[in-house]
Amino acid sequence: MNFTFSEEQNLFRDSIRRYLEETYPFENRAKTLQHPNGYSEELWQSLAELGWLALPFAEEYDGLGGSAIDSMIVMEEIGRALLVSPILSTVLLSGQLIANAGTESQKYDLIPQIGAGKLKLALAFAEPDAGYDLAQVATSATKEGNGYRLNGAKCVVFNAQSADIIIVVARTSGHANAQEGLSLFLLDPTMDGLNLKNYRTHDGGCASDIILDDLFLPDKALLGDIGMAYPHLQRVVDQAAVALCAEASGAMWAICEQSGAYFKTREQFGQNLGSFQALQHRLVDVYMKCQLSQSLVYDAVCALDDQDLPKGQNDFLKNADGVTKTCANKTLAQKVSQKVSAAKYHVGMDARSVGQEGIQFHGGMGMMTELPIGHYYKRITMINATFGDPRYHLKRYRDLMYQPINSAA
Amino acid sequence: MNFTFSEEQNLFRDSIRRYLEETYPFENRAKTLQHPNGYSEELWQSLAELGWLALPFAEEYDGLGGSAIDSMIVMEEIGRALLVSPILSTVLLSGQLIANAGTESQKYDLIPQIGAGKLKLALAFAEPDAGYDLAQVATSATKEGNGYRLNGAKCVVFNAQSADIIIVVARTSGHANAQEGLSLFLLDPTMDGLNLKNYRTHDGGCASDIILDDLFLPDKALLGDIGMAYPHLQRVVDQAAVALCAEASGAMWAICEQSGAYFKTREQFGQNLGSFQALQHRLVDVYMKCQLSQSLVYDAVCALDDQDLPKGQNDFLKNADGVTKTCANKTLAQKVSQKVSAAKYHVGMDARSVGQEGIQFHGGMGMMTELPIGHYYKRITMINATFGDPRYHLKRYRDLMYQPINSAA
Amino acid sequence: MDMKFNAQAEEFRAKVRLFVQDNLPDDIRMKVSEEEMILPREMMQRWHHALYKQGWGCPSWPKEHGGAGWSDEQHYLFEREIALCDAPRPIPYGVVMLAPCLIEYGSKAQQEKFLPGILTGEQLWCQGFSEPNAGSDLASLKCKAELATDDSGDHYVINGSKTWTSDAHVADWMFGLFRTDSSGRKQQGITFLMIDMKSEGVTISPLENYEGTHEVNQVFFDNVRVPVDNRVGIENEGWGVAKYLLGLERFGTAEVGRSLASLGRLKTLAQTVSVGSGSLLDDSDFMNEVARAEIALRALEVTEQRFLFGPGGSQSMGAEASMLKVRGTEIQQDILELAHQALGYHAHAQIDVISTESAYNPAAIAPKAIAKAHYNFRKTSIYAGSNEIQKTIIAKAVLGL
Amino acid sequence: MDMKFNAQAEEFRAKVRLFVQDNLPDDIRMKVSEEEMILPREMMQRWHHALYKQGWGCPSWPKEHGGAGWSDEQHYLFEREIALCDAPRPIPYGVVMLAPCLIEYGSKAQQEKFLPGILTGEQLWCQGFSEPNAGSDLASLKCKAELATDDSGDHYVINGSKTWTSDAHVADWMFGLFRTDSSGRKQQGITFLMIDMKSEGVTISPLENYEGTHEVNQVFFDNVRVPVDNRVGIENEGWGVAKYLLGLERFGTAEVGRSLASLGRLKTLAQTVSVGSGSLLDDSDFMNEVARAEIALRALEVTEQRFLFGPGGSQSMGAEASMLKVRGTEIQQDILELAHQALGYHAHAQIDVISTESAYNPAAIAPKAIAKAHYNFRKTSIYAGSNEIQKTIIAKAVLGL
Repeated sequence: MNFTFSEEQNLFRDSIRRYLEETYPFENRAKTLQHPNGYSEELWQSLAELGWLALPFAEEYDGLGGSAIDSMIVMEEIGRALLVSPILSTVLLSGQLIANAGTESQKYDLIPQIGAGKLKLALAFAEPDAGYDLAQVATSATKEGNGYRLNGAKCVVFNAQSADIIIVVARTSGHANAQEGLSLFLLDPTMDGLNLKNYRTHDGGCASDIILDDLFLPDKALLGDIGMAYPHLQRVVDQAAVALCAEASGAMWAICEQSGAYFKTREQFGQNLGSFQALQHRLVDVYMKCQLSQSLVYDAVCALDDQDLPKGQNDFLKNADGVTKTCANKTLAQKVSQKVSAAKYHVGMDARSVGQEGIQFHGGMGMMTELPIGHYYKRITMINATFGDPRYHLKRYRDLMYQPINSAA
Repeated sequence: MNFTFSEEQNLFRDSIRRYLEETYPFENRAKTLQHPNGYSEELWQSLAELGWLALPFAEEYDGLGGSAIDSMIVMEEIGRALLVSPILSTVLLSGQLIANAGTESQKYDLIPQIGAGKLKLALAFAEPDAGYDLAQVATSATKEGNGYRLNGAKCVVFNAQSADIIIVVARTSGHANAQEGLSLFLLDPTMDGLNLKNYRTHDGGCASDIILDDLFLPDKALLGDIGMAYPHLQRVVDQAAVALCAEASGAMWAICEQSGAYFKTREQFGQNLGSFQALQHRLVDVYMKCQLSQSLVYDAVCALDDQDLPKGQNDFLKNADGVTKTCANKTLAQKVSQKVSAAKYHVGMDARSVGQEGIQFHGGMGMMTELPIGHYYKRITMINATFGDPRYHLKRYRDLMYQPINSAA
Repeated sequence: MDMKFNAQAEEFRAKVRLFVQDNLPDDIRMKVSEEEMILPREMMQRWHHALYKQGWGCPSWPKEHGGAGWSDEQHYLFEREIALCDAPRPIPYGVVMLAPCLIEYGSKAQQEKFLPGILTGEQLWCQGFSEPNAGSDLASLKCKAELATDDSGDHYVINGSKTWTSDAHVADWMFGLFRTDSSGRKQQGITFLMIDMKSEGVTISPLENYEGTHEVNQVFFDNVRVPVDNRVGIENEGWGVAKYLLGLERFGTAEVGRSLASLGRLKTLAQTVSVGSGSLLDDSDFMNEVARAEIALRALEVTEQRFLFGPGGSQSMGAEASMLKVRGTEIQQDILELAHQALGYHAHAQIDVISTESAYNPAAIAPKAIAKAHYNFRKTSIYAGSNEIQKTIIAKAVLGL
Repeated sequence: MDMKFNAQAEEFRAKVRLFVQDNLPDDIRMKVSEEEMILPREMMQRWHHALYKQGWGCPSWPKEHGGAGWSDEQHYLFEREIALCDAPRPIPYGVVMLAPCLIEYGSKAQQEKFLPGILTGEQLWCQGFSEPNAGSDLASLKCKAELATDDSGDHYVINGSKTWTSDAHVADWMFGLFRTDSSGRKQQGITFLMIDMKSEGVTISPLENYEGTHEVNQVFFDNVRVPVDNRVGIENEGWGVAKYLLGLERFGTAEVGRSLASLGRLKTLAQTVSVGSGSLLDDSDFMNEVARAEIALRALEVTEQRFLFGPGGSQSMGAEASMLKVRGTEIQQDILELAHQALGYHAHAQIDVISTESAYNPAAIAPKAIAKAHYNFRKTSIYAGSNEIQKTIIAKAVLGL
């Protein structure tokens, strides 16, 4: 057991932090957000050059073969710097979905372009009346000649307006919330009949609501196998949820540090704020939440990396009692989902509370737009409203819970 | 609107407090608890002489016609004094159940004796596998000739071992958790075939588990009407639950006061504990919880008193919108139940937290049996485990919640 | 003990309700139902004028100054009904804060000059208390007023700045505390002055909240002249006036009426948000939170009633009132946060209407407003004496620590 | 970064598990599974002897004194498996606290005299730190030791008392802090002494917890003679020894292993408690609480692992360790409270078995034990440096406030 980062990882983190401090200081952020998409094309190209966009993909698709830990490092620093970019939609959602569900030719075709910063994608999975349930898909894709006809509505499609391709989750069979029968389609956003309602989000990003009104797509628009999308989607969303936890964790530490610095300089009643015991103990609570949430991010990240090991090398379940080989994969997936939900719940609750304390600690200044504090809180709130809020994930964890215990490391 | 107690009520409270301070000081309590029933017969007779046992009953049954407010005053002082007695089982549960469900002759026969301290009763309603649901009754009473045959098990019957009569809730018809088909039977604890397992409870009281093994009771053992017990039972238990909330509230204020006094005298690091800001703010939280819980006790008590007004005089619903006269009674009962659950939930949560803080505030001394602090916490814990814990009552409130709002006073 | 209002009180309540229903313009009602705390000047004045015509513009004032001469119950029911019907709260700075100070400490001339404009709503005020380095520690304020005399008479010359000044950008006048002497204890040497916001040397610099609204300002004073006639009370003894005023400010800070209205909207929202084939009502975990908030609010409501209608009445309420501010703001924040959570993915959008047909229909309140209110109301535990300050007040004044 | 143990470590873990399964007597296992923290002397010694025979009696000691020479991972896995298998934790006072102090500060003669008895478990120790007026503020202790000389040589004469002394009634020896000089700062003038509990003038007065158990004592000293040879370190410099010792005490205070075992029992209990036709597993509100506790415990577990196996290893752990104590005790208390709540009406009974056939069958743990544990474990946030003290340590040492 070892919680020390490799030297490469430490250098990687330093380089990310330095890059963001230099090119994305908070003082300039408000101006950057005025770009129609919330980010500049130059920034995106720089991220490509730095290798962030190719990071998680396999080397055969020109990727860097980075681990979940590597992605975590990037996301923690993004959280700290409050970076707004389409990394989530392009790399972590769409790119990973292609890598998981796509055919070999689709992977060879698309992933290298993503890594090179030449292709931006968006994933249309959420629906207006679906809550956070990924299987609740009313959008239909009906077979018709040499293609499919799509009808339905998607909401909050992050970065759809700047995407070159939108991946749409649609139902090719099964009832409204069945896991079976979901398929993925690649959509050209400029095609006729597509109706995008674009808007800005509270954390400075962009999203769109999309109406699919009798849209015809040729067979080749299908990504991967028909009706088999759910397990891929769930897995990719679980990975992306952990990435958002890492981003939240980066924001939490920043709030903790900035509050501590404020406590040491701000005077009231002739004393530093930090000398008031009630505030001391509350900052200690914040600090403990940062530590505890960080731990569950690591726990989920390592579970994802273990799951990614080639078949046969996976010894994650070594100590689990009474699990037969045949159901090992399913049990493993369930264990990973449980760790993801544990992190998303715990980090969500703690980040919310840390964000609120951060504002309170700063008093009137905490409400001001020229300090990062409030912007961290907005981002944390939006992270909680993505892929399931803490309540949703506590329920998911609870439903997965009744396993034999004492078997985990 | 008026929250001032009448002069009689203030005198009544003073006399109760003085009596308990003189005859039931905490220093002697451990010795009193050594009585086999946890209280002395002399104490019980004194309570009768003071009128506490006749307090809630109508004057035609030699009662004092006291209101729910009067009962609340008694219970708050009992909570403060940590008095162990069978008032709950004899007066608030059994006596009130007779007053609500009994025939006139049963009332004339039994209630005056209760008020005079000549008759003690216990109510066997809880069952081992029933949780807190009053309708979950597996104990059966089957009609047989000129009587009933009872089979089943009852648990945690408070003060059964010192009772002259045990009232048993049994099912004469309906399925296992139906509200319909519950009946009440008066049982002589000395009768053959009755199996009592007596034990002490954590708060110094007594209770019994009872096996009813083919027990035959004559028709006259029936209390009130056959199959109609549930609404009476629910109402009486709601009243008793509010009385326990008042008792908990009395305990909470005592903890708050004793903690404040300790803070002012106990020195650490050359200062009174009370000068540490973190502790100050936590005692303020305790104080606020005492106030807020007190308010919900009042709210429930006043609702009970309003419900008790003779028909026609009840103007409680005056301002409710769209409630027709016919469903007014049912709506009223539901409104009362909601206020009871609000109190039992809120007081339960706050009393638990106040009890835990009280121990923590006292440090090592808080763990010692010679201080009242820990005993308050035990009593609070047992109150929470009676008639439904906070979780149960939040659920009950939630299920009753979807009413039009803005209509309450 | 009796938790009901009598028939006369109920009649009064009905009258207020009817009045608001008939007289509150829809555009103003909409703003309030969207949890906007600070309305445009025109709206404030339009609503105040409607109340004024009814004789309810400044009901809490003594009758001789234009007050309504109501009982505690009537005041309570008026404020409650106003809030439940989504009408704006009284304009705070002039009506609720300055006027009682002028009546208590002001000269007859000051009362005659300033009260009528407040009563009719023609003149709006703002409050100049906080400074960049005097927040919770109000008495450490530094903005300087120096007495000077010239041809036009005695006047103070003000230099420095005030910050987090709500409404400074819509106000005609500011009342505030200024440093006239630095030699003694910090509470000494403070003077209470009234300043015409159109005076030369006054600059208003808007401050933007992190959620994007403009409610507060920094106000800079560069040799601003204030006639001595605009001083309330005695020079260097403004702290006493301020303490009197801050005592007034504590009333109503529980904001139970507003929270009841917000909770009603939350409950409607839960019915409206569809999840699969049902609605949020089917989500028992979410409904637990709603139930919890409703119970907490009821506990606060009764507590406020106990303080107002207990032995001694509202006059006897002391530092206990601080707990109404603490819990009131916590519950407000809780309700608005739950509303934002109820939106699910729709919580992201910074637009007013979701575009799709089948999309969630927010009945009375738009997602954008919910999110904005959630973020904006974080200020309530900070302003008007932070909740930490309130707890310290309770610890000292109530618990004797 | 790698959160798995390697093959050798897993082998070791299996070996420990097997050893405990084969060697832990059922009566001791039962006591521990009933959450008893302080076992009868005989049980402590019986279990320690089994470990001692295996060479695991005092594994953390240096090898030359009888330690096991394990790696950090082995220590961690050993303590964890011990706890998961419901075996008692190491006897704390002699093995974990005094011995390292003797090895660091003691003379060769002291090491030779005292370590063997601790190693074999023949001699049990207790700790004399707290006094009636020196709890959290340990350094303000007053129990006096005066140097004297007579025919039998130099010795200290002790007068005063120690309180909340765990195990004093079963211990052979006490180590503790005594006041030898009152002239300087309170941390000065403290001397670390070892006292034979059978000395004349030692009186042990049992203290009863509110839940009825006897774990701690007040110990009175009436002219008790202690040879100077029993002093550890230099006179008046005992505070340094104590600080060293208190640093040791922080390790393992997270008690993750014990809490995992308690949580396992809670989860079994939820399956066992029947409610109507189902069980507590059907109560989603209750199961939310269990899930919440399990997640919180996992977060603590990984945090402890990070501190132990992060850069620098366990040696680099500083005041961060205080948070393990705070969260560890909070989670313990939470789990035991939930178990008590799970019992419903059966929470009342002070007996071990409910009498009826159909009544709830508590599988491994009796209602009485659950209630007692719930009450008893309130002490954990008070003892060994209250959680308030721990937070102040973090505020100063980690956050620099």
